[in-house]
Amino acid sequence: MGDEKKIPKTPKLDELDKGPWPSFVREIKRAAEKSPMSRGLLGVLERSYNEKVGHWKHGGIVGVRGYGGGVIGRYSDLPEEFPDIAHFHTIRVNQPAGWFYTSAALRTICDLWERHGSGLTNLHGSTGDIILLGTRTEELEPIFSELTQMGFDLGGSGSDIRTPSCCVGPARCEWACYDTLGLTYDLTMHYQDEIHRPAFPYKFKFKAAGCPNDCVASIARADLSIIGTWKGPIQVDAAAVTAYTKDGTDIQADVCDRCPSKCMAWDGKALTIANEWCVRCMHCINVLPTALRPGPERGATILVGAKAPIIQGAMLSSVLVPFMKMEPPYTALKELVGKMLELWAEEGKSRERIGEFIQRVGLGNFLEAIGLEPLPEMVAHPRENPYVFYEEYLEEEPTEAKA
Amino acid sequence: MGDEKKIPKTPKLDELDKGPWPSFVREIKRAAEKSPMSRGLLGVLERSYNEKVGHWKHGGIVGVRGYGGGVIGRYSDLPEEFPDIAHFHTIRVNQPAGWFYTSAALRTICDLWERHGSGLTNLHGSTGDIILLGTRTEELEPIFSELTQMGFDLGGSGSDIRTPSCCVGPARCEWACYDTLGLTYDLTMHYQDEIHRPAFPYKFKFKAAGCPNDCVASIARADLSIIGTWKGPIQVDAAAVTAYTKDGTDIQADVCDRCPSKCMAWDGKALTIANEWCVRCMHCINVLPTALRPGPERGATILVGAKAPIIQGAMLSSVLVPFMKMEPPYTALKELVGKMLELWAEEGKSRERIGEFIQRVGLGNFLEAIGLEPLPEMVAHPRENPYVFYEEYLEEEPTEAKA
Amino acid sequence: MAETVAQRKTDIGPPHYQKFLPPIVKQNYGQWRYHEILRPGVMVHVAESGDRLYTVRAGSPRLLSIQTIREFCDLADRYSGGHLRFTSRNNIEFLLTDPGTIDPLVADLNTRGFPVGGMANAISNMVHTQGWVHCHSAATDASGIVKAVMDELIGYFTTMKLPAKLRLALACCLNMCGAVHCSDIAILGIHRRPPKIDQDRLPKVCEIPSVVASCPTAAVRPKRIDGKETVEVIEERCMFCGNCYTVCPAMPLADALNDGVSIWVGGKVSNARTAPMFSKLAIPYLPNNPPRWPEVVEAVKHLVEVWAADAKKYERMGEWIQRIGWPRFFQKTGIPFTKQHIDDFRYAGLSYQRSVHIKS
Amino acid sequence: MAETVAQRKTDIGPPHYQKFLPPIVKQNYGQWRYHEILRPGVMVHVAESGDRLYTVRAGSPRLLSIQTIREFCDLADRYSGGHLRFTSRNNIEFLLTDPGTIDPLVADLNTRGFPVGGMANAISNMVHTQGWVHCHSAATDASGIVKAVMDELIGYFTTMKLPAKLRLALACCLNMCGAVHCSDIAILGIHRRPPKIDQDRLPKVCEIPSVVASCPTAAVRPKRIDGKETVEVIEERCMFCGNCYTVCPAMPLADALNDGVSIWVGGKVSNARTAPMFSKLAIPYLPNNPPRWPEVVEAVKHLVEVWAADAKKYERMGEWIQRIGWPRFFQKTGIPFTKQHIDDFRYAGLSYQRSVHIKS
Ligand code: SRM
Ligand code: SRM
Ligand code: SRM
Ligand code: SRM
Ligand code: SF4
Ligand code: SF4
Ligand code: SF4
Ligand code: SF4
Ligand code: SF4
Ligand code: SF4
Ligand code: SF4
Ligand code: SF4
Repeated sequence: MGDEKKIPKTPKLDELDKGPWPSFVREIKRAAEKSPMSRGLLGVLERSYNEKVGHWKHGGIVGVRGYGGGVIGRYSDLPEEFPDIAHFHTIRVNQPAGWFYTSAALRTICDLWERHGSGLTNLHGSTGDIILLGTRTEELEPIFSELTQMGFDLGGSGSDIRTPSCCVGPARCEWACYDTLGLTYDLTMHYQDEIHRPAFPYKFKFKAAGCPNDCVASIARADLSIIGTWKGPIQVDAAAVTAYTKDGTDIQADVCDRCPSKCMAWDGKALTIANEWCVRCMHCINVLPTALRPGPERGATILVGAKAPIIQGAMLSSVLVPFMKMEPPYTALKELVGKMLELWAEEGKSRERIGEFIQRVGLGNFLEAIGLEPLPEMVAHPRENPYVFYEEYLEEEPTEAKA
Repeated sequence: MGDEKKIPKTPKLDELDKGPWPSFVREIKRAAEKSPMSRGLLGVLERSYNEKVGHWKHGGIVGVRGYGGGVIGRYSDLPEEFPDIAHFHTIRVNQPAGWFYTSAALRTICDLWERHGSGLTNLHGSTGDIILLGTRTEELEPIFSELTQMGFDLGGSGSDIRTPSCCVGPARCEWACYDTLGLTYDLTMHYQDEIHRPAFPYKFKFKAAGCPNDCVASIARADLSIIGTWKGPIQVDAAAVTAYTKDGTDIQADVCDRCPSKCMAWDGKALTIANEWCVRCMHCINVLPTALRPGPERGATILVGAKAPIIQGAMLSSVLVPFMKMEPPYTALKELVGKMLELWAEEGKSRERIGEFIQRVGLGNFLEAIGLEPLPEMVAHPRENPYVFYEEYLEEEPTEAKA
Repeated sequence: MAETVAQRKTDIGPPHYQKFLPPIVKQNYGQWRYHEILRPGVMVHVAESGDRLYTVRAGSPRLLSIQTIREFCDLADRYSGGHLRFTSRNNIEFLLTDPGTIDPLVADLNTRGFPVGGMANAISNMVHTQGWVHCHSAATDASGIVKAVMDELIGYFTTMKLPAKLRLALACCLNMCGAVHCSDIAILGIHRRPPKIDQDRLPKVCEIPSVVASCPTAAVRPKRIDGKETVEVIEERCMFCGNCYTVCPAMPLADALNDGVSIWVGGKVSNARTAPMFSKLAIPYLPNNPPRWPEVVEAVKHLVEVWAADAKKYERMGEWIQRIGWPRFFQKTGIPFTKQHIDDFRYAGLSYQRSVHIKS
Repeated sequence: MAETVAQRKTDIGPPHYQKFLPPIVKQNYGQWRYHEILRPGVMVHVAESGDRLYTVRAGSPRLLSIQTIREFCDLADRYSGGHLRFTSRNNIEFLLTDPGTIDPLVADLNTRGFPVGGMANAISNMVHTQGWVHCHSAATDASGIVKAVMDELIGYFTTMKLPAKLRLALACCLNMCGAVHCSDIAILGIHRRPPKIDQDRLPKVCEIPSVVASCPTAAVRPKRIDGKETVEVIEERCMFCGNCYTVCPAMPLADALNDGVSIWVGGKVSNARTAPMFSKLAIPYLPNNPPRWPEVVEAVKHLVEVWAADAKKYERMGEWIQRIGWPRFFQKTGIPFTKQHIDDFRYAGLSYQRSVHIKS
């Protein structure tokens, strides 16, 4: 039958078309109804399932004119056998901040991808982009021009600034300490050139979380993590606290005992918070959302340097600015980032993320170079080793110092 | 006056002859009454106080016949000016375990040192030796033969096993979980050759503490730290606990709240300990010494690798054997140490302490080489990085492994 | 040509998010007062204005066909005025203003095979990567394992019975695309055989100094073979990170016999209670056993169950292990502790147990 | 000659400790039941047998003349049956069986200038090293600073009014002889000028490869000067550790203008409550100002006082700082936080603040 010829037999993959969780195999099969490329994918993937290895070749530089990033080139290592997926490039499309869509907008993307690609996507990629999964080199320019007509643009790839992303923030969350969507959009627009034209030693990612819950995992995977926080006392609605106790919440065990700084006291009636000891971890607020709220003076902590393990082991971002007001046009943040990028672009080694760069040159030297005062808030503790550098020393004349 | 000629003028040092804390300057002056060498020391030290630099030359290999350690050679860099201390060698004498003495024994040492040295000592050196401070090369052999006649022997220096030392332990402490003095004496005798004849990549220190209070700082400064501990429940004398509350001890705040594993509960009458969670930190026992005692099954935790910062930064010892019975003839411990020393002697680099060696080759490989099973007790946590070595891999024939 | 350039739009950035916000969100932007989780996958956010926004969250395979996306669009048109969003863990969310539409939407989603849940103390969608579907670097497939694991754990997605949130993630190689290194349970594809060098191709396509520099353990050394400048790999020094391959296509690591996955536990990202933590190695190696990776599924399920049974309320995996200690973690899970668990990389010395506070 | 060798005893080891134990200790060895601190410097240990052993502890300068040791011997003969011991912090202890002898002994010690104390929540004797008295490596004197500091702090030695024990230590160079790296407050002699190479001597007395290998920061490089193989020091890379000097006498670091001391805080050794901790840098540099080092004395005293006033019962210096956080430590002590405080050595990355849990 014609159908059988078109959709390859995939007994291994078919096993994954079963079961309660929505199946990616079903998705590929759906796409395969229309796209030869997706049919090819079924074939090659079934083969990988049999052989236990992938069948994609390493890299390949393809892209759209004038841009250096946004497309991941991908070629099959079995082009004769699977000619439909000889090319299988990915387009990274910069998502709207907060991943909100109208059905209309999403449909235009689907239509475009029906015309020019495999009909497969990722919503979304780990960095946050809309991933259009699988097309041919000659489709890239047409895709790009249609995409921009629709008001979308490419995201990052390679050694550029990557698509910034953020948690849902003030759009739907009561805890957002600043406008994560506003900042993300603003930064994305501000760095259009740097997103599209790789000019750095390596990739650079921004992620914006509205509060310390960090729902966008920024501290683990953004070179610049902007995490909302507050100053001053947590706002308490005493009546609402009492209401919780009636719901069976054990304020002592569930809230006070779990507070990392043990700064909360509950006498069975009232909750007292020694706010000067609070480290703004969010736990008590998370547990008592109708009763507690972050303090009224809001802003963000700016952290730098997270990344995956290659080469020196994974890193978490670390504090650079303990508290910064976050209001448009975000001048202080942009100035700070500007200095950091400039320094790193100039002195970073190839494939050295900014976190690794800071560790190589020393955080103290880095701060000096970008003009930030060292603060104890930046460290978990001062140095334990006595290997302190001094740039100058006194020569025989006690008053004169050697450079 | 004769006196003035003999004892140099030391206006700077004289300042330190004043004040309530016993003065080392007074000690040097006392020694200077009899010893020209100590008079010389006063002179050169006053000069150092004026110039703010020391006046000792680097090293100098001197020693007694057949021994490679035990003497620190020291020469003045101003021998013409201070001929009496042109030589100023130190003798390290192995202390009796626990630093107990009879006045008779101490007097014999004083007499010897009056005959052959500066009359100055340190009781004791940081490693634990009796330090006889300052003599001339030609005195070394006579000192050694008189010393051994008196029943004393030299301690370690250079790349040998250093003088083991221990806390007062069962001699005067109710918390000793094994015989620290017995073990220290036994190890010292067992390793006589290795103490006196340097044959290792670097120094190796033993320190024996009777319980986790570690009154001999073994975890910070011994290549092999033997720290007493116990198994099973802490022994509680309930009446004695109650007695403490009458003395004003706040059991909840002072004991329970400070327990690191929060495994103690106090209901105002009885103290309950969830012993399976106790990490044997000693705190509760320290606070309630008449009421609580370590569990009855006693032994020690064996830890390895502490050292001062040079080169890779200071290290604390880490767990090698979580619990070992400590009874003469300490066969298990000696066998373990024997394997470690052999491996390190063979594969350690020059000036590489065993702790650094372990970090270089990897604790896992080290354990394998000495025949110890890896245990989770040895680590604070398993690895965080994915850089796992496998010594072999499968080749095309699935059953055959490459060496 | 000049014409085309002129017409061509560049650097326009993404659409402004405001275009896509539902009216209720625009009106109450930054003015939310509190939220309540109503039942698995359904929550309400109440604004200062009193407005109530209902969110229904459904699981998604992330790898979506345009057909399915259009199906979501249909649902949005029907129930939420055409508005929808995706979460940072790739779930899909419908934003409703009429509570009466919740039940029909949930029913509709369930009928179409999209489970509603992933909220509060649940297992949410699994962050994952490309695997054999798209990446050259993969040591395992991504979507396949995720599907197999979630089929087994879906009961924890559609309920809220766990002690705390449990975040699963998968990455198909050590590049770790996603926050795998900070997950409650992470599945990580690993190679275990040193790169096989294509000596013909290498001198043509790779820059020798970069390749040599790429290796964290200095296993790659320059070498002259048959008169050509190329490299060799000191196999004992290789720990299969794949960084040489990233910079040099002639050094592939994928190997059917040796590739597989490792399991990591106890990471977290949030600052709630404890500081963010890295995941730690639990199981060094499990085989690639497609299509359903039964060993991996079993291992993950077991870890979830042991944790769920033993952890206290609000104790994330890593917080639970912190309390009980690693020796008991290994006892309770029955996982053998091996040489591979002991760190021997850069910070190894700090991972040793440097006190006698032993929980065993 | 053969004769002498035959007569000469070697490898006899130290005297057996049992020879020196007082009878009460021998009889109750390992059979102690509990102890009580009776007053500063005086405690009693009660044996299962009911025997009571009284210990009187007195401060000592450690650097002792034989005259003073004989004086101690006289006291021991008079009060404790000729028995005495020294502690791991170089105090001297008299072991009494008759409680009636305590007062006379204490009075006798005080008259002779030996303070009784150093027990329980007190400052005990300061562990220290050789300094200008004996070592070639010293960046400062040891005994002099100890004397100056203890003169100021003696009131904390003879009382028990501190929140917890406070352990002071001093080392005169980075070799850190003593547990300086784990002390509540440590004073550390530091050089701050790169080694001055004696180019004539170096080729004769030093092994070039060892010297080059000795440098943790690779600041020492082999160099040919005037036809001789010698080394040079890249000064910007030198952090004055002195390890090159340890292996090569022709590279001295001592320098009157630049040497001085640094102050470190928050270390501990015991496992009581918290695990052992390293000391951390508090004050990067204070000048050598003999004979009384007023800046150092002032700084140490200030640290003790700020801690004593603010710490809770049983909070060692490091535990106190853990509770209040480093930002407040610097606020409360008024010590400026500088670039030097930020680690830039091997484990630097782990010392950064990697969460938003900020105590400030
Ligand atoms: C598509 C995506 C995975 C996904 O399925 O979601 C992805 C895919 C690739 N990543 Fe990634 N990374 C993706 C998010 C991440 C993240 C997560 C994030 O951004 O939040 C990380 C961890 C965070 C970080 O940046 O460190 C990540 C860390 C890496 C690394 C390791 C970088 C490092 O410094 O350690 C590499 C290797 C490299 O850069 O050469 C890498 C490299 C790659 C490459 C380009 C493979 C390569 O070696 O050239 C992959 C292309 C796969 C393909 O064929 O499509 N990818 N990569 C993600 C991007 C989608 C998007 O734009 O939204
Ligand atoms: C005398 C003593 C200091 C004191 O006043 O008490 C001492 C004095 C010296 N030590 Fe030490 N160390 C002394 C205990 C220590 C300790 C503490 C301990 O043993 O508990 C340590 C720290 C623990 C450790 O072993 O790491 C210590 C760590 C060092 C180091 C650094 C070793 C390292 O691996 O980091 C060196 C440098 C070296 O070995 O080259 C060193 C070197 C030296 C030398 C030999 C100087 C040198 O570079 O050659 C000093 C001779 C001084 C002199 O002129 O008398 N000394 N040294 C201590 C020995 C007395 C005794 O035998 O009882
Ligand atoms: C929708 C989403 C943000 C977005 O922009 O997409 C989101 C939304 C909310 N998060 Fe989150 N979080 C979201 C990803 C995250 C992440 C990131 C991740 O998982 O990769 C984290 C960090 C996870 C970690 O630590 O590893 C995260 C850690 C939290 C926490 C802290 C939980 C903890 O105890 O550690 C809370 C507080 C709570 O649930 O009590 C929280 C609370 C919330 C609240 C209650 C906030 C609010 O008031 O609206 C939201 C609903 C909770 C829920 O789903 O249970 N959210 N949340 C993300 C949903 C992902 C999903 O589909 O499951
Ligand atoms: C005599 C001595 C052992 C020896 O063999 O010489 C000793 C003897 C006792 N120690 Fe100690 N400790 C001695 C050095 C140490 C050291 C080592 C050091 O200071 O370098 C430590 C580790 C210090 C550290 O952590 O930095 C030490 C940490 C302890 C602790 C734990 C204190 C804490 O809370 O951290 C206790 C328990 C207590 O005091 O409650 C303790 C308790 C005791 C007891 C009560 C044990 C007993 O029942 O006899 C003894 C009298 C206490 C006192 O002096 O307050 N001993 N003790 C040492 C006296 C030194 C001195 O002259 O001051
Ligand atoms: S990070 Fe905070 S503000 Fe953002 S969605 Fe999560 S809980 Fe809300
Ligand atoms: S936010 Fe965290 S630290 Fe602050 S009071 Fe609440 S639980 Fe405690
Ligand atoms: S270490 Fe323990 S056994 Fe030894 S003296 Fe100190 S408290 Fe007693
Ligand atoms: S010894 Fe320490 S851990 Fe054990 S019960 Fe006592 S205070 Fe707690
Ligand atoms: S984790 Fe590795 S294999 Fe998977 S998508 Fe990222 S780079 Fe490719
Ligand atoms: S895989 Fe990693 S460790 Fe092995 S040779 Fe390549 S870069 Fe080096
Ligand atoms: S600390 Fe340095 S200067 Fe002081 S005795 Fe030890 S080696 Fe010598
Ligand atoms: S003092 Fe230390 S850092 Fe400086 S050159 Fe010598 S070994 Fe290197």
